[in-house]
Amino acid sequence: MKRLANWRLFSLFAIVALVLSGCGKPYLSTLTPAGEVADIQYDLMGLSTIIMVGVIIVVMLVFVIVFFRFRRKDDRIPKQVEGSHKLEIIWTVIPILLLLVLAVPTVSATFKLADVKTMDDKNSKAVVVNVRSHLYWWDFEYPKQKIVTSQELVVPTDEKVYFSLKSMDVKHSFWIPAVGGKLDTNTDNINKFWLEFDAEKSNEAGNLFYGKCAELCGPSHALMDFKVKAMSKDDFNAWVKDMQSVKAPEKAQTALAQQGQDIFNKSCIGCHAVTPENKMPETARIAPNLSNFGERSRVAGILDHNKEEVKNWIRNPETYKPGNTMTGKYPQMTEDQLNALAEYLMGLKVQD
Amino acid sequence: MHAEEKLTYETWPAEPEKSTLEAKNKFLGFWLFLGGETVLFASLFATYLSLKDKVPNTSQPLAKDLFELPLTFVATMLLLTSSLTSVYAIYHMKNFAFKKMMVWLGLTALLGFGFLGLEVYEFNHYVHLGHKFTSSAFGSAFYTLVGFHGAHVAFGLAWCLSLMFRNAKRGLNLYNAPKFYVFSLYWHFIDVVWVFIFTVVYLMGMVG
Amino acid sequence: MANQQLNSGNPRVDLEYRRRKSAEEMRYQVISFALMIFLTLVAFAAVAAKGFTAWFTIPFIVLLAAVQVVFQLFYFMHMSHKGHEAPTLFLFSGLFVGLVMIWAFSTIIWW
Amino acid sequence: MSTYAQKKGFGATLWDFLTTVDHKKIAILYLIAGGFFFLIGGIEAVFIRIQLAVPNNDFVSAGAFNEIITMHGTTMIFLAAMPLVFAFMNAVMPLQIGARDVAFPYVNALGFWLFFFGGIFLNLSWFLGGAPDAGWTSYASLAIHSKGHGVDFYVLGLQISGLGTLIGGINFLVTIINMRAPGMTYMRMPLFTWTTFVTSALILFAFPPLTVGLVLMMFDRLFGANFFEVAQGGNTVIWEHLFWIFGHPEVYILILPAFGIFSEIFAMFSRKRLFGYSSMVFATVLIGFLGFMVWAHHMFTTGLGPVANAIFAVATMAIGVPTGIKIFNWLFTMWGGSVKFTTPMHYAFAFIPTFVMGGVTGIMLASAAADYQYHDTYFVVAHFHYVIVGGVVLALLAGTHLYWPKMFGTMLNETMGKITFWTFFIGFHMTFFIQHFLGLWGMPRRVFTYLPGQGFETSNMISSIGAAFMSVGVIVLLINIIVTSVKNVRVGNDPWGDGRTLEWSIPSPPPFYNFKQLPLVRGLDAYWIEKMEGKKEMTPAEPLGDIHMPNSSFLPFTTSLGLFIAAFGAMYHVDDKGWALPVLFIGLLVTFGSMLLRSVKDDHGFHIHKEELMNEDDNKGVKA
Ligand code: HEA
Ligand code: HEA
Ligand SMILES: [Cu+2]
Repeated sequence: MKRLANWRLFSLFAIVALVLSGCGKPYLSTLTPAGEVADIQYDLMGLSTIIMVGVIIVVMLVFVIVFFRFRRKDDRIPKQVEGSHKLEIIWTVIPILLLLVLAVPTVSATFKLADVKTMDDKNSKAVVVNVRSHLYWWDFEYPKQKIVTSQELVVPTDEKVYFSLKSMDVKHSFWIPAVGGKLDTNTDNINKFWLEFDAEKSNEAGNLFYGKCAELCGPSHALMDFKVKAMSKDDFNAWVKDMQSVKAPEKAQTALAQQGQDIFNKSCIGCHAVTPENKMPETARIAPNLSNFGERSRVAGILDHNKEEVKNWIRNPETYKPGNTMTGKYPQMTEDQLNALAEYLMGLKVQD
Repeated sequence: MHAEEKLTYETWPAEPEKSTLEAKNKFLGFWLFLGGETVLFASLFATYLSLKDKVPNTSQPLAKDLFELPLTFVATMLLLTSSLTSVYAIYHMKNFAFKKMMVWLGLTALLGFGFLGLEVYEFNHYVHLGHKFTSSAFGSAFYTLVGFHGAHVAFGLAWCLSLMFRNAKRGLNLYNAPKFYVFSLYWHFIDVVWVFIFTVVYLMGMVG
Repeated sequence: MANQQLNSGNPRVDLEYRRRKSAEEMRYQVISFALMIFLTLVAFAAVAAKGFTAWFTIPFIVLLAAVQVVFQLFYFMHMSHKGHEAPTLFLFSGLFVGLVMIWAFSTIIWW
Repeated sequence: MSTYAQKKGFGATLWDFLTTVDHKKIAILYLIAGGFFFLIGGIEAVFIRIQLAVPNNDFVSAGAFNEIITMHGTTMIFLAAMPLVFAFMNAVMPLQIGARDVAFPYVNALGFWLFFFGGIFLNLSWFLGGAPDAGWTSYASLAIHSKGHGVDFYVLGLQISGLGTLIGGINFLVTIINMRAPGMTYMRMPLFTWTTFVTSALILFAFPPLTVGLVLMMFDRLFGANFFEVAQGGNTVIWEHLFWIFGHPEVYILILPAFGIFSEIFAMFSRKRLFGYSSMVFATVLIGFLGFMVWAHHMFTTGLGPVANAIFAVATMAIGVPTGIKIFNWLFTMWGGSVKFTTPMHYAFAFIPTFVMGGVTGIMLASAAADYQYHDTYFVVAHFHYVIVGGVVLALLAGTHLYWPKMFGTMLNETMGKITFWTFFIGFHMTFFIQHFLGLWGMPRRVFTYLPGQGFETSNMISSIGAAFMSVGVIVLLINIIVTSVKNVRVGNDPWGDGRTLEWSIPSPPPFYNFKQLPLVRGLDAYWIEKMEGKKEMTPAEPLGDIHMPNSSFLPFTTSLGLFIAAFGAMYHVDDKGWALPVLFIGLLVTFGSMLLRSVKDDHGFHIHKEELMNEDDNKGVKA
C-alpha cells in the first residue's frame, strides 16, 4: 500500500514535468534563450542539471535498494559496522570531481559576462544604454545618440548592447528573461553588463521581449514590467534618426488632440517630457518620457495599448499600480478631458 | 566545594574563579560571549572602514580634520592603566585580600570614569565642528563604533560599582569570586577593542 | 579541582609556593604593561612624525596593535594558562569570522 | 521545596511555567510558542497561495501581500523553525550528555522569554498600523523607504528575539563543554548533541552581524543616522552584506539540528550504529566552517564583480561535499540494518530524496553566471522550500513524533502520524516541485499577482492545491496531539524499544533532576551498549548523594517584558508622541532593574537530599 503510493507519486511527477515543460512563453522563458548571454546561461543550466540528475539517480538507486532489502522482518540485531574508508573516499572524491566540472565553466562564464571593456572605450561604436529605474517605471537613455525613451527599450539585434544601470529611488533589478540574466540597479553605484539579441529568435518572438523588475521594490513590484523591441541594425538606426529629429513636441493632428495637448501642457508636462532629447539631467527626469507614446505596446508597462486603458490609467493610476508616484500629482480630469488627453497621447509618434 | 562555604586565607583555592561547577560555567560562558563580541565589533569596524570620510559635501570635516593626538593619547593611557589596575585587583582576589582588591577595583573605576569623561568632551567638541551623528554616513559610523565602545565602558563601570557595593559587607567567597574575575575579563576586552579603535579610527584617520 | 596537583600535603608550604608564583606572575604583568605602553608610544610617535608614507605607517601601527592585543590576551587575560583551550578556540574563531568580514568589506567587494 | 510529583491547579501550573528554569519545561514552552508561530506562518503561506492561485487575483491587496510574505518568511525562520529546533535541543541535549540541567538555567529561561516577547512584538504590527513589508531580507533602500512602523517592528522585534537566541546558543555551548557525564568524551557524543554544538557556535558568530545590521537600521529609521542614506554618503550594500553574513549561517543553524535528529532516527530504527560516525562529525564541523565563507552567493546580481562572484561561487559549491558525505552515511546506516518504518522513520526516509533535490538546486544556484537567471525567481523559492520544508520541517515533524513520549510521557498515534506524513509530503511536492519551472519560465518571486497569458496559470493553481494538502496534514497532527493527550496512555523509559542514547535510559518524562546518579558512559550509544549486555539501566558513575538544583525565578520574564515595553517607546518616539520617551525609560528601567535585582540577590539554589531521592524510589515501587 505504502509502496504503491510512492510509485504513484513519482509517476505523477513525471507526467506533470512532461506536460508542463512545454509551457512558458518563448518571449519570456529562460528556457528559450534568444541571445548569446542567455545561451551561455542556458548551457550552464543544462550542464548543471545533467550533473544533478546524475547525483539524484545514484542516491535514488541506493535508496530504493535499502527500501526493499532492509526492512525489519524479525527481531535480529544487525551487525554494528563503524564505517568504511573505501566508501567514504569514493563519495568524497567523486562529488569533488563533479563540482570541478561545474566550477570551471561557471568561473569562465562569470568573467565573460562581466566583460564591459568596450563600453569604457571612448572610440567604440557599441550601443550603450543608461538604464535608470524608478518606482515602477524604467527610463532608457542612449548617451551617444543623445536621446531618451521610457518603458520600451529599443535595441539592435546581433550585436552586443551595453547597459549601465542605476536606480533613482529604491533598489530594482533589470531582467529580460529570454535574453539574459538580471543585474541589480543599485542606489549607490552604477552596474554594467552586456546583452545580445539574436535576430532570428527575435523574429520568432515578434521582436518583442518581456522585461521585468526582479527585486522587491514596493507594492507594485509585480507590475514593473517593460518591453523590449529588438530590431535590425538598420531599423534601429532609422528609429534613432527619427527620435533625434524630434526637436519640439509633436504637433497635435486633430482638434481633440489639440485640446488634449493644452491640458497636457498645463497639467502633465511638469513631470513628463515629450521630446526625446536628453537635455535634462537624469535626476530631473521624474516621470516616463512620452515622446513616442503612440508607438508603444503597453500603457504603464502592463495595460493593453488603447485609448480606453489610457483613460483608465489617468483616471485612477492607483488601482492599477498601487503606490505609484503619479497618483495625486495632477488635477482630477473630466471624461472630456480624458478623451482629449488619450487622443493626444496616442498620436505621439516619431516614426512616420 | 560549595559556593556557600566559608573560606579562609588558608583554604582559599588557587583558582577561585573555577572552583565550582557554576564558576567554571560562568568562566567559560563569558569567554564565549567575548568571542561573539569580537564578531560584533568586527562588524562595526567593517562598517566604519567602508563609510570612513563618506560625507555629503566638502564643508564637512573628515577624519584628518578632526582627530588630535594628545586627546587620544591621554584617553589611551587612562584605559591601558585601568587594565593594569584590574589585573592587580584580581591578583589580590587570588590572595584572598579583599580590602586590597576593592581598592584596586575602585582605582579601575576611577580611571574608567576619566576615560568616559574625555570621550564625552571629545564628542561634544566634534559636534561643534559639524561632525554629527546625523550629518553624514561618516558621522553615523564613527559615533556608532566609538559610542558602542563607550557604552561598553559605561556598562562596565556600572557593573564594577554594583559588584563592589553588593559585596562590600560580604567579603570574598566562591560565589562572588568568579564574578570579579569575569568582570576583569570584560574590562580587558574593552581595552583590547580600544587598542584597535585608537589604531584604526584615530591613528589611521590622521595618517589619511 | 584545578589546584589539586599543587597539594604537597602541607597546606602552608603550598600556600607559600602559590603566593610566590603569583607574585612572580604579577611582575610579568607589570613588565608586559610597560611593553604595551611602549608599543602605544611607538604607534603614536609613528603617526606624529609626519615623515613616513601611509604605506608604511598603517601596516606598522596595525602590527603594533596586534602585538599589544596578544599581550592583553595572553598575560592580562591568562589565555596561555591551562584550562583555556575552549576560550582560545572560540576567541580565535570569532576573530577569524571578523577578519574575513573586514577583509571582504575592504577589498574585493567594494566599489 | 520539593515541587515535584504534586497535582496542581491551573494558576499554579501557569506560574510554574512563567518562572521555570528547568530545561525540560523550557523545551515545552519553546515547543508551544514555536508551534503557535508555525501555525501563524503557515496560515500566511496559505494566504500567499490563495492570492497566487489565479492571475490578477484580489484576495489581498498589493501592499498587504508584501506584508504577508515578509511576515511569513520572518515568522517561519525566526519564530517557528529556530524555536522548534531549540525546543528539541533543550528537551534532549542535556539528557543525551547525562547532565542534570543546562549550564545556565536562568539564562535559558531568559532566552526563551526574550524570543517570545520579540515574536509577540513583531506580530503585534498586524494590529498597530501594518506589518513590515520589505521582505524578510529587508534590503536597506526599500526598508528605509517603507512608510509607517512596519519595518520598525521588524528591527526591534528581531533585535529582542535575536538576543534570546544568542544567549541560548552560549548556554548550549557551555553545557556541552562542561557538563558531560563521566566517560562522555567528545567522540562519544550523540550526533544530535554534536549538531547542537556546531549550531550554537554558528549562532554565537552569526548573530552579532545581524545585531549590528539591525542597530544600524534602527539608527537610520528612528534616530536620524545615515548608514543607508546614499545622499549623505551612506551605502545600502552594507546591509546586504551584514544580513547575509548572518543569513547564510542561519540556514545551517536550521538544517544542522535537523541532520542531528535524522541521524538519531536512522540509527535507532535501523538498529545500527551510525555509519561513519567520525566523518559525520567532521562533515558537520566543516559545513559550519564553510557556512561563513559563502554569504555573497545571495548577492551575485548585486554587482560585486566577477572576481568576488567566482570566489563565492566555488566556495559555495564546496559545501556540497560534506553534505554528500552525510547523505551517503545515512543511506549506509540503513544498509544491512533492520529498518522499521515508524512515523519518525517515514519522515527520515522521505527526507533523503527531498533534501538531495533541494541541495542540488542549491549547487545550481551557486553557479554564479547561471544564477543571474535564477536569482529572485520562483526557482529560488523552490530551492529553499525544498531544503527548509523538506529538511528542517520534516525533521521537526519527525522530532515531534520521536520525542513526544520523552517530553510528555505518552505516544502520539502512529496511524494518524502516518496520515499527517503522507498528506504533508504529497502536498509539499505538489506545491514546490512545479515552482522550479515557474522560475525558469520567468516568474519573479515576491510578486503579488501575475498577468494572464504568460503561461503561469496552471502551475500556480497546482502549487496552491498542494498547500491545501499540507494544511490537512498539519490539522491531522493537531487532532493527533489533542486526542492522545486526552487519552494520556503512560509509557516507560524506552517506548520505541530501539533507544540507543542516554535519554532513553530514564523515565518519560524524566524527573526534574534528570539523573538520580550521573551515568557512566562507556562508548558511543551508551544505553545501547548496556542493553546489549542485558542490563536495563545505566551503571551509575557516582554514589547516591545530594543534588544541587537552581531556584525558579520570575526575573527572566520581567527582564524581557521591560525590553518589550521599551521597544514601543523607541518606536513611537519618532512620531513625537509625548508618552514615547517615558515609556522607553520605564521599559529600560524594568529590564535593568531586573538585572540588578538578579545580581545583588544571592541565589544559591537548593539541594534535594539523598533521603528524598530514596523515598522517590519507594513511591515508584508502590505504584508499579
Ligand atoms: C535550511 C536551509 C538551507 C540549506 C540547507 C541550503 C543549502 C544550500 N543552498 Fe540555499 N537558500 C536558503 C536556505 C538553505 N539553503 C534560503 C532560505 C535561500 C533564499 C533566501 C532568500 O533570498 O530569501 C537560499 C538561497 C540560496 C542561494 C541564493 C540564490 C539566489 O537568491 O539567487 C544559493 C546560491 O548559491 C544557495 C545555495 C545553497 C547551497 C549550495 C546549499 C548546500 O548546502 C546544499 C548542499 C547539499 C547537496 C548538494 C545535496 C547532497 C549532496 C550529495 C548527494 C553529494 C553529491 C552532490 C553533488 C556533487 C552536487 N541557496
Ligand atoms: C522555515 C521556513 C519556511 C517554511 C516552513 C515555509 C513554509 C511554506 N512556505 Fe514559505 N517562505 C519562507 C520560509 C518558509 N516557508 C521564506 C524565508 C520566504 C521568503 C520571504 C520573502 O520573500 O521575504 C518564503 C516565501 C514563500 C513563498 C513566496 C512568496 C513570494 O515570493 O511572493 C511562497 C509561495 O508559495 C511560500 C509558500 C510556503 C508554503 C505553502 C509553506 C508550507 O510548507 C506551510 C505549511 C504549513 C501549513 C499549511 C500550516 C497551516 C496551518 C493550518 C491551516 C492550521 C490552522 C489551524 C488552526 C489555527 C487551529 N513561501
Ligand atoms: Cu546561502
